Amino acid sequence: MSTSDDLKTKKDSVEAGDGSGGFIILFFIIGLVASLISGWLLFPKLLYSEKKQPIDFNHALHMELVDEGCESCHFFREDGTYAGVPKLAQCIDCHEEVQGESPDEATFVEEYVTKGREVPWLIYSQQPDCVFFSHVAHVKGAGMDCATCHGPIGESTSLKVYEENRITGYSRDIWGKNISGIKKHTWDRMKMDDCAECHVKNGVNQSSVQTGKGACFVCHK
Amino acid sequence: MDSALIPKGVRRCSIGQFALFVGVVGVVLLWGVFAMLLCWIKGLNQTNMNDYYGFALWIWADLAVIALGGGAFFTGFLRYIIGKDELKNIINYAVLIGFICYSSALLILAIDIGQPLRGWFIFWHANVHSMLTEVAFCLSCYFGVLTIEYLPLILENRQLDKVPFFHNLSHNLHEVMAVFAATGAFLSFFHQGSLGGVAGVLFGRPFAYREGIFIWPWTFFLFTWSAAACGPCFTIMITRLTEKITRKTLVKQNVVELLAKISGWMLLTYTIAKIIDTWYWAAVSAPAGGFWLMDFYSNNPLYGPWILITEVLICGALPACILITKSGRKNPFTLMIAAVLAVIGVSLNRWVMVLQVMAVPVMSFDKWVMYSPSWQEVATTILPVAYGVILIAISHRYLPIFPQERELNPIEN
Amino acid sequence: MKIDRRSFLSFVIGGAAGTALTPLPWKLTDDLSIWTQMWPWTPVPQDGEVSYVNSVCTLCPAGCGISVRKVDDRAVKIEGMAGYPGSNGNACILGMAGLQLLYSPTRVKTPLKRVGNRGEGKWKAISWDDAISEVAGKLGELRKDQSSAVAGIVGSDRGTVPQLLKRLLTAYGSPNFMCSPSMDDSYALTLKLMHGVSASAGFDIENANFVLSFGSGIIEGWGSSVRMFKANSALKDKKGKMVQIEPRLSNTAAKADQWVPVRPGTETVFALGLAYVIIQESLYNKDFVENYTAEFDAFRQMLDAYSPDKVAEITGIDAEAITTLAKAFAGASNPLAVCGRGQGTTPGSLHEFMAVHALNALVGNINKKGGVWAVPAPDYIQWPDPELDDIAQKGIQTARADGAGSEKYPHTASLLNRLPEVINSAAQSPVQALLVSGANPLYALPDSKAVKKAFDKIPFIVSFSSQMDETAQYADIILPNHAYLERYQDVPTPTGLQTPLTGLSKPVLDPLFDTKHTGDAIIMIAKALEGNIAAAFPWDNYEVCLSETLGDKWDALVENGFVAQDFQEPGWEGAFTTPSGKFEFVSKACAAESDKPVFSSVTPEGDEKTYPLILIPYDSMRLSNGFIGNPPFLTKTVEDTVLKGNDIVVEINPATAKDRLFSLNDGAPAMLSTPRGEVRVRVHLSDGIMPGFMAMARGLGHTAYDDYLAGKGANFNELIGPAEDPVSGLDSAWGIRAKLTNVPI
Amino acid sequence: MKKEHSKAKKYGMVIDLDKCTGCGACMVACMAENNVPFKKDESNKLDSITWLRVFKLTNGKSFPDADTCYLPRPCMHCEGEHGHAPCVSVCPATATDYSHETGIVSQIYTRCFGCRYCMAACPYHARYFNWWDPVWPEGMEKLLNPNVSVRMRGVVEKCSFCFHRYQAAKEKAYYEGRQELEEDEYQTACTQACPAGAITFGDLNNPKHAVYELKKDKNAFRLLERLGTNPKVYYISTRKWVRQAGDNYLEGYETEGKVKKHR
Repeated sequence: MSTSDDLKTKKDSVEAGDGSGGFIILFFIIGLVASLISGWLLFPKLLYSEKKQPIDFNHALHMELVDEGCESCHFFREDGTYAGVPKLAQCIDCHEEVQGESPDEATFVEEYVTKGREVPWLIYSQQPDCVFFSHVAHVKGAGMDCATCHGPIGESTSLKVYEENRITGYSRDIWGKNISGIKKHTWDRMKMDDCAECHVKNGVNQSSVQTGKGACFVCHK
Repeated sequence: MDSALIPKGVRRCSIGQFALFVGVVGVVLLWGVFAMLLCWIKGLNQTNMNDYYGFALWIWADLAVIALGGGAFFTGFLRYIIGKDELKNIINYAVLIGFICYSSALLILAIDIGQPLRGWFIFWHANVHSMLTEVAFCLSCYFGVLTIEYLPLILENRQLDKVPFFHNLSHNLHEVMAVFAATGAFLSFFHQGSLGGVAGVLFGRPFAYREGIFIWPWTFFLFTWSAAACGPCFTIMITRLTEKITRKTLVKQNVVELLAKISGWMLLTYTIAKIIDTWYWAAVSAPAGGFWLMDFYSNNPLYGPWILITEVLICGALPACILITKSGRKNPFTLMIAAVLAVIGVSLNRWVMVLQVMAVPVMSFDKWVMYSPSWQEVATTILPVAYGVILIAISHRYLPIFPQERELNPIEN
Repeated sequence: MKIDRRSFLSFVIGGAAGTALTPLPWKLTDDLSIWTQMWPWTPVPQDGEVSYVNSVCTLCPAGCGISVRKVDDRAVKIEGMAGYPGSNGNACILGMAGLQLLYSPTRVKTPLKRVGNRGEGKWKAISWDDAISEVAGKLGELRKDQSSAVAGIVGSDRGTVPQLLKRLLTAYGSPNFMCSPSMDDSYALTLKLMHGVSASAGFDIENANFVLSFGSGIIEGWGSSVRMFKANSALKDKKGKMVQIEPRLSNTAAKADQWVPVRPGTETVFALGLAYVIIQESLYNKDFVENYTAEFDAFRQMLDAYSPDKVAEITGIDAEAITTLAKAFAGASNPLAVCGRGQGTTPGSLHEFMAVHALNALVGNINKKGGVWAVPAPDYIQWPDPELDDIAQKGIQTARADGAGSEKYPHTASLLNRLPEVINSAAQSPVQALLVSGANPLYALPDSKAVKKAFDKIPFIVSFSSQMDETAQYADIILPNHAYLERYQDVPTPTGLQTPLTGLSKPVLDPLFDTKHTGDAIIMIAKALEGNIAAAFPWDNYEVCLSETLGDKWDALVENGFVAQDFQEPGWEGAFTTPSGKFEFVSKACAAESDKPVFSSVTPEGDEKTYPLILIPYDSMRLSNGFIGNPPFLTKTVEDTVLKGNDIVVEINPATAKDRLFSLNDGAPAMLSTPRGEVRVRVHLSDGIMPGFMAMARGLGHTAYDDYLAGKGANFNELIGPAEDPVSGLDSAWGIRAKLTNVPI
Repeated sequence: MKKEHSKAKKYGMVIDLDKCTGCGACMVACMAENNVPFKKDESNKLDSITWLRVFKLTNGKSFPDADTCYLPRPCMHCEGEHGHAPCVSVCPATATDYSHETGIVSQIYTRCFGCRYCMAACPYHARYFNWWDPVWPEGMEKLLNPNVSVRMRGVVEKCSFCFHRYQAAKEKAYYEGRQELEEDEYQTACTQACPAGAITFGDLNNPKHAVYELKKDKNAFRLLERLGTNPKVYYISTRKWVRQAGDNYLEGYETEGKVKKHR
């Protein structure tokens, strides 16, 4: 490194600095604001594409008609696995014929029931392939309720727009609606940290040698 | 044409000559970039690595380049912390070389990993037990330090220096440089060591495994030591090479000699330590794992005892002896020989600690496996060399890298 | 200017600072890494309901019970079905890889008609109706001149589908129903000649405690591999003995308690040598020999030529060792001698079979616990004989094209191995139309070059293959069968099982493509041929045919997958229906050619000078060497000492390698030539092969299928030719002379 | 406090080399179960993903005295010291981990960024790198098992002791309100597949499991024990030379023949 040292220029520069400080700060602020706007407002818009469900569905309505709450349609199979989104076969019992007035119902019967095609539902809470999630361990094993992770879906009267991350292809519900990843409810986010947090709290298999937290295979396959 | 950018009072070759030189090297660089893109887009099947050679040329290059880049930290350490003031005349170049080495290492690492887009996991999901984590953190930090150390140099370009902001920035940076040098030296001690730890902790690989203290195997210390010893040799070697190419003396002999002397002693002590380490390993550690020393050096087409001898004696003891004798240092030829040998020695050591580790069979029914790099590997490994040459060329042309240049090469006009 | 530059810098810094304060860089970084975790080009299996469907594997004659795991309607894994006789809970490596056949891209997805030259691979997809009428048309045409010029080739003649084809040929008027040969044929002949019964051989290996194997790959896939593995483990558990007689350290030899590397081809002699000692030392089972056997004295006399010393000279095994072994064998409480080389895919020398079987007879281990049993075939196929029209009446009288049942080979039902030569040596091929089902003769018959030549001379070839295999590639019309997991199929007793069993292979999923069950295709052809032929097929479709045929077994089969007959140890009383009514040590039938010794050995083809070495094949569990092309998983497990890149690797003893004119390192390439062909190989130096010999794996060298198999290694059948057994006419070649030369540069 | 019966499990294997026939069924079962990809050419074994690799050992003697033995090598799920398996402690991104609950060394493919340090660390070569993008012949991706995630290019993978089967068994148990698994409820694919019954799998800590006794067999050994990897796969062989091939011995006291190193 050099050792030259010119005090005069330094002096000058200090003065020069005083002269144009305003501009500099102005431009700094312009840059700052512009980037803040694009980062906070534009970026989330661009990041997700919106998709509509093939047909709408009214959870609240069905909740009234069934006896066993969510498990009436989203049930466990004999082997303990979770059936997830119902297959056509489950709907057909009631929906052999068009039921109400709703156009979605009509579409459903025409397009799917009569044609025997499964409805290509978009699954909000679809986790990536690397995730192993045992519903039964949580529902039967730990006695949790559905809302803890899925929120009050049972009270919804229609399906919200499905937002897909253009880069990862995930449903937005995994990262959570809030772009900065802040969550208010337990169900606002479904990332690994959320699982881990609850596991740590409840001391679920905190047996990892490396992290002292949960073993990886508890949630990964 | 670009004379306005060239420092005052020094002579440079014509812009045409310069462009030609940079252009030629640039082609090599582009070849490397092409290979790099291949690796990134198609994946590591472009290499000759395989499941037995998970680490290969690149990791060697990383280790070697960091060891050689050790000149920066050790020279800095000597100048700022020990207070060897003369070294200010070579420190700039040492920093530049260090900067090149470290940026190269980072680049190569980014090519070497299977999932470059996940590279940041090493920081975000860091496993503190892993030597590689230690390496990544210290390496990045020290690279930051080197950047900060290199920055004032850039700002001293004649034109840039005219901008008051840059001038002041440069001045202020100069003032705190000692702090950074100290930080850098500290970090370097660590990551040089961690790189040694990388192999030393492999307790499944008796060839690599070493005992140690606390969490650090002996290789941790040996690596730091050898980097401190051979890094300056590399600096000397490159300086001399630059002098050859520019046909000027750029650094005074006494400066080089001082560095050489320190290097020599470091190398000597290192060699002794290395011999002790080797002896202990051959006599105690390896047999504990079921291996005689010669099991590691026979039954294969390449790795024979010659490699040990070359590394420790020919490229360790010999250059050390040259460098610690006054006459050896004074004679430019022997000095150069010694520097080159030391550089070879440390590179060979890194090769052994990476490639031979992979080659030695551990299970009794396993076999020696040999490896030669694919052209893509070679090209990407040469890429940083080319980039380094260009950066040096440009830096030398436009920045006052060598404080003594003006004095040593007065322009007769 | 000054302000500008600095302001811009300021703007950039502000922007950078601002950006850093937004989620943008961080979320992007995260999302990019997540993108790498879910690359669109990396498949994600759909999850769904898991179910298990039981069925029976029909990929080899062992017919193991399998349980196929399905996720919704995808089959994802094949596992063994618990409780299935013999295979109980396991399947072999091939069986487990079966889904790769089901989902293979080389499946024939629709009926095809050849449009290019034969083997060129140019096809036109046609409808089933067109395809059937095309075939029926061709056959109808041909019937007019020469109904016997139609031949049918099947993999095995057991079960309803082969029998339907046979019925078609019969009704059509052709005797030329042919079947892929295997050791089962030799064993059947042996029983016919020595016991006088029509039965297959069953081995009560679970109860044996001294297994003397004449080259049988007990753990290479001989018989029902799964059952043999279990038996082998059980033998280990109960500290029984296994002795392997074989020139190469096969897996079986390595697992055996004793490996006796006899010179190949001298196994018969070795067996007789053992018999000599047993009789000499009077260790044989007096009860059985005296009361239930005939021709013992003739046998004993004949054995005089086989004293240990002589045998030692011929076989290369120490006389002492022979005596010890014979005593150990005869001394065991449940000794069992078996033969049929490797996986038993070649029939082998009948004399060898008889000599080995004689050993069992000497120790009285026939139809007894731990011994060899004569097992009757399940006889559920009880169709009324077809009404033959005149053409058929006539055609059916014609002599068979392959010479089976002729004067020369009166006991043999089918001699497919002879067909190529017959065709090639005739001016016009005696076969004008060929129907191939469940077999891949173009790959699996020895001397493939000759086979191909013969096929070239057959104007019309129909393949029923579900895969585009070598034979299908050479056909004119392909009427693709369902894949094996898509169809019903009755499965006869697993080979080597000592009790009769009927299994039912059930469809695991709906057919993926526009294919038809071969049974249905045959019925459709018959119906299209009208008249008596159509009348011979009263069933609406194959499923009706099958369920009616199986009658009251059907429900049980659908339910459990198999019906086992209650079958006890047959014993000796009334078990022999030879002319003498007893077990015959020496069969009259063998004395046909008086110029040959009663027990003969087979020498390999080729000239010792030109071909100083002898090449023998070996079988491996990891290579399917029948009509099934190796699925990728299997190929993947093949060691690099068997296949390296596209080169097949031959085993050769280091000593032999050193003897060569040019020295060979491990892995070095070379050219291997035999009288029948030449191929590029690499050598593997192995101490487990007899000096002077080379061993090559069977099952590679396919030219059909896709890149996962085609072009890998060499087909052993290209290098060897058939050798007719003097008695049975079946192929008895066990090797061929060969040489190694430098690879031309 | 820890419940007595939720004692940490230590799943492990005992492989009877006398029974193993080298048939490879375990390898295929493993590949099928675990969606292991396959390339067109898999004959380069240095680049062929086989979570379970069956090695062929030879005794190094010549012709009539030669002997061979097959040795299936899954991941050893080394415990090292307190779970510090060689590979686990080196992974910079915590992509591989050791669970004290089960003794399983896990590998998370989506966490791994492919530095391959673990491969360098594993003396058993139990770890494989995805040098290539996995590709299934068209239509064949249908046979993928949804219980195991498919790996992408650039990451390391290895035998998981079929942990997804443990998970599935646990799900069933939860459904039935049980806590503990029976021995037969959780078995690896290879164990289940082996027709020779050479592989036994279970909780080495559980006296009720077969492995508990088997691992103490007088002919039992583990590979490279002296390195301190503390593997959880045991082998049994009545042949001394095979047992000796399990580790590197310096004294020349073998009687049955010296282990020959492949060249």
